[in-house]
Amino acid sequence: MTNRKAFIPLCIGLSAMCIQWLLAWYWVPVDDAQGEVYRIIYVHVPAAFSAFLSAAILLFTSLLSLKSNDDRWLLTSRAATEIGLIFTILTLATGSIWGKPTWGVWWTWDARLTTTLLLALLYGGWILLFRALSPGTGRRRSCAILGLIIALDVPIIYQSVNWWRTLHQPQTILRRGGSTMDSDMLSVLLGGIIIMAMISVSMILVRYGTLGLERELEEKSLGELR
Amino acid sequence: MLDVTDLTFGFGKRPLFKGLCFSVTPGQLIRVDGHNGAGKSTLISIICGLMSGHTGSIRFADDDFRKWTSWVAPDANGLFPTLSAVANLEFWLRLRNQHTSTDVLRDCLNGWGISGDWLQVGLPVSKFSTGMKRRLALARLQLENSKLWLIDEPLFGLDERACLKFKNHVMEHLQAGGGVVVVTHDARLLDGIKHQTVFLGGA
Amino acid sequence: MLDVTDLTFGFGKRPLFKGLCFSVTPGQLIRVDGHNGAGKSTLISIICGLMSGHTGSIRFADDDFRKWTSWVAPDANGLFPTLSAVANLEFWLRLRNQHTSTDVLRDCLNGWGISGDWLQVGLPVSKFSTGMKRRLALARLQLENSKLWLIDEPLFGLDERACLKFKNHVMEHLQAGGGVVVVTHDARLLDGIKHQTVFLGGA
Amino acid sequence: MALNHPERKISWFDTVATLLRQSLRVDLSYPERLITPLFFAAIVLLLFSFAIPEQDPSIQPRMVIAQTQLAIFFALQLTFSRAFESERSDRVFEHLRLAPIDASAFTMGKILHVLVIGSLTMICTSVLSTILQGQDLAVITDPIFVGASILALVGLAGLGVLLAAITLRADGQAILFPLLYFPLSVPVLLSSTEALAAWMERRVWTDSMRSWSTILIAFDAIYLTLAVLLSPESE
Amino acid sequence: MALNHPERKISWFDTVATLLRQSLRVDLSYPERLITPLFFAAIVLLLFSFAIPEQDPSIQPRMVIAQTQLAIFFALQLTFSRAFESERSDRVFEHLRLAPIDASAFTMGKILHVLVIGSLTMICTSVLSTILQGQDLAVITDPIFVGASILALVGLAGLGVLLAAITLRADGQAILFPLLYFPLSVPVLLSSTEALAAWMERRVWTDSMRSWSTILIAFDAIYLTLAVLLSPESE
Ligand code: HEM
Ligand SMILES: Nc1ncnc2c1ncn2[C@@H]1O[C@H](COP(=O)(O)OP(=O)(O)OP(=O)(O)O)[C@@H](O)[C@H]1O
Ligand SMILES: Nc1ncnc2c1ncn2[C@@H]1O[C@H](COP(=O)(O)OP(=O)(O)OP(=O)(O)O)[C@@H](O)[C@H]1O
Ligand SMILES: [Mg+2]
Ligand SMILES: [Mg+2]
Repeated sequence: MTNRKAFIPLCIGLSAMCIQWLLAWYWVPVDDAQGEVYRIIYVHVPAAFSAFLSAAILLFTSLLSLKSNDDRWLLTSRAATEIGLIFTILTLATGSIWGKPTWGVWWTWDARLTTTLLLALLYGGWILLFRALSPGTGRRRSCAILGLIIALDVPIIYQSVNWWRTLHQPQTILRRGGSTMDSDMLSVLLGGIIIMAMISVSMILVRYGTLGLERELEEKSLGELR
Repeated sequence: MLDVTDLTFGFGKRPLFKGLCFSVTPGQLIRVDGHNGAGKSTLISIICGLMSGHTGSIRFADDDFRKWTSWVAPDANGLFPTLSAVANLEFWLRLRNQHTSTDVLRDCLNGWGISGDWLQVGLPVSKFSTGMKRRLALARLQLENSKLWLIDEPLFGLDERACLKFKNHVMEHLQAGGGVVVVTHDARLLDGIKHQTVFLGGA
Repeated sequence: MLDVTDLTFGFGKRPLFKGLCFSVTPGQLIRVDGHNGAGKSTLISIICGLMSGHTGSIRFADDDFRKWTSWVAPDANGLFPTLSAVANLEFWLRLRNQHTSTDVLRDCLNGWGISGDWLQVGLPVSKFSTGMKRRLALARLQLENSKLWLIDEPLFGLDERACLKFKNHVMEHLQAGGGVVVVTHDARLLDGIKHQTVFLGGA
Repeated sequence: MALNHPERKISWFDTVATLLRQSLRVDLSYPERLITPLFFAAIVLLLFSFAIPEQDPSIQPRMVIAQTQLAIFFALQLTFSRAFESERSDRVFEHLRLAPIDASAFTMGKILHVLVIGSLTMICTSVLSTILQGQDLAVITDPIFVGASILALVGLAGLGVLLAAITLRADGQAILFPLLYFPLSVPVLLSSTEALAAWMERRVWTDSMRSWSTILIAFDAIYLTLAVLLSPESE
Repeated sequence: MALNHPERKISWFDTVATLLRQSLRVDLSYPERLITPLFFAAIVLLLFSFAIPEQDPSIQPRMVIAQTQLAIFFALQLTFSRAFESERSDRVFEHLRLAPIDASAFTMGKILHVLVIGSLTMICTSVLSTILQGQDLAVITDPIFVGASILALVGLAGLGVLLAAITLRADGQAILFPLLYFPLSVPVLLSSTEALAAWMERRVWTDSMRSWSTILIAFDAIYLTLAVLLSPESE
């Protein structure tokens, strides 16, 4: 069950990311309002989108594992959740680092920050639930239901910023009537998003492979004892 | 009533049982035997559908097996601890569309030695002794009167008299064409009852 | 070792037992018998001091009876469910100032059929089968090696082999001058062991 | 012996009714269970009054609502996390799964049960809270307040039952339940609070109220539907 | 066979150490148990941020302290209510009562256990709370804050163990516990909050601070002594 193939896009993704970071650091212009610190956006926003992407994958795999009879999709869900948690934490961390100079605080109860924190808590909760249940249909079903709910929570993250008073940047990339960003910045950012998405998907695949391996190893060691 | 074919299950890779085949026909008693930890309780849970992850097939004679199957396990009397014996029985019987009158219930409980105090004071089941709880669970089994019994260590905690009484019930049940799958380490129950044994633990 | 004189106890007004007298001397086994709900487990709890409200006296030979008494009851294996078998045994032995080496523990557990998976993978006790848990509790009883055993339905869930093994341990214990108070409905245990019976339930 | 099993199954509604009756019977056999959430709410309020400093009079009414809502929420959490307590003992839940009843009926019975005891908790806590904070009872009889509270309760109940069922056989259910329950209840709480806040400010039916109530109702629907559709069936 | 029982009893300190080690071992065998109170605290803070309206800047620092304290309190409650979980399963507690150990050693072991996991919870919660409220970490390294927190923790731990031991064998311990715990914890919470508030206002050692801290220490002493004295001995 080794997933060697998934390492190829992962390596490509990682090298592309290096190039993107070089571009982000040396090529794109400085922001007028914020200065150099704004460059963290090239990590922050791609990480945020990857975190969402995991949720989308979670939605998909949850629906499939509700239907299926084996743990394959469940393990994919688990991989997606773990990678999603990593990227959510990365978003939170980069956001906080950015928040300190711009807003003067590490944290504030802004809608999008809050919902991102919630996403992290929910990913964590999903993993805890997975670990607390014993294998079988029950676990498959319970985890799938929770995965569905979590995935439903994500659109709110995206929308709530429009509804709720906020400190956070309004949506600038995806909005009706075109983007408000400088085109160089935008292209590097969009590139970063795509690259990060690729990385996260290949990470999920790799992780899926190791989860399968882990299970096999566990079973082998049990088998040898007899 | 029940056909089990080629059933295999294990935690991890090591199988607890492998390619198990047996079937229960009306009037037949199957004893599941094996040492402690052989997987007997697990087998019963899998048959009931309380656990999954097996390969092989489990087929019941009729569509919704739950309508005509009863289950008892050593740590699963299925009693609401704060309610009285009668309240417990009434609830489970009503769920099976059985409207047994309170008098019948009392008679049955009397037969099981649950009378006097326990009924009149409405003592909550949590204050029953180990054996009384098990007696109550068996009274429920008797009243539910299902075709197929899946019973895991039914004799746990029962005294001599209750054991005999239950044995009689099993025999009546078999005579009336019922089926039984029983796990027990206690040979007393099966003395003089024709049965087939499914042995686990060799796998 | 233990003198019980004129012991009376009841929930509410109806006494479960009245004026009970018996004593345990070295090498003696006392069987407490009676129908379900007669008060056998209650009697054991009262002797241990886990319950109070009795009249009459319970005298132990020596000051702190807990140093040389062990107790087991059907719903009380005293196991920490998330820990492994060895971790459980180690804890209880250390509390009694017994520094048993892990090898000895493993040997003892092997003797009880708890080996392979259960030990090495460190399977938490909560995943043991009913009988394995009870075996572990009895392994502890054996290792604690106390003078007096107060055991309530020790055979619950054990298979034939484990029953025999335990019976041997009881005989060895008696031969070495230990005392036993046992509650059991299972005559297998006492076959061929000289014992006295205290009968409850006539009151 | 009824070997040709005459209809051994009762109708969906009968099942729901039987289960609801049994749950309430268990509650009544152990009334502490109903009283504790209230007690808990009282102490949460007390703590607030100690810990939170004097407020500007202008935000006082909002503060009252906020504290009431928090107290209700904590009390409800206590109520819900216990919703499956009797089913967990002695493996009653497994027996229920092996009884010839529909899983959705079971869930519905449980939701209704939770709604009944939840409303009790909610009403008592609100009254308690307004009294303890020296407010007029009129605050909590405002129809919009009542409406928002009921909608919130329905969403929370659906979620509570869903999660209680999911975590039923998890190790450490007591821990997992609040862990999942709190974050997932945020949309419900947020929308009901915001809808209410919008109302308190202007006392007219504004756009923002409309959108928050839509979200609230949407979440009610989502949680209820998921709870009923994905009831824990036989594996 | 050791019928003439060589010393089958270990010293008081060994007993305490053994019990503490075992409790921590159980915690580690299920580490989620240690993490959840933190999650819980984060969510309590989040709820506060939703429910409680914008504050006047002048009372902002007091509000931060208040919310931190409440979050700690809820998290601790969760920690404590689980402290006796392992003893309740499989009647381990009865086995402990029948082991040749002193009841006071048992209580002390449990208090230490609760203090260890309680301090962990408290430290993490405070850090989390200050960060989440956008405050400087200096707030919580103030020696007076630390002192008041430790004193409060000791009082709460003593009380928690006392009550848990008392209610351990009652049916429905989960419910009885908060029923008694919350009211009885009020003096400790109140005095620590007030002492701290007095400090925050003036930053000098005032009379009111002195009297509140005296009360705090008195309650600590009472609860600790009671816990050790009223240890659940054989009946
Ligand atoms: C811990 C703090 C923060 C968190 C959790 C956070 C979270 C997020 C998330 C989830 C997104 C993606 C959602 C979306 O694009 O609508 C995002 C985008 C963004 N964030 Fe943050 N953020 C934080 C702090 C900041 C700070 C301090 C700034 C700058 C002042 C910032 C600027 C942006 C920008 C410019 C975007 C792209 C928005 C767009 O184009 O849609 N964020 N953030
Ligand atoms: N708290 C209580 N209040 C009233 N009656 C009680 C209480 N606890 C137990 N009883 C009753 O006391 C009697 C004795 O119970 P006990 O558990 O000692 O029986 P036992 O002899 O061990 O029975 P078994 O063989 O079933 O184990 C039972 O009839 C029980 O219903
Ligand atoms: N979740 C689990 N993970 C790994 N092993 C498990 C798990 N649950 C049970 N087991 C193991 O499966 C085996 C079968 O358990 P089961 O309860 O079916 O035994 P049993 O035959 O009923 O024994 P007994 O006679 O003691 O009741 C045991 O060895 C047990 O340790
Ligand atoms: Mg078994
Ligand atoms: Mg008994």
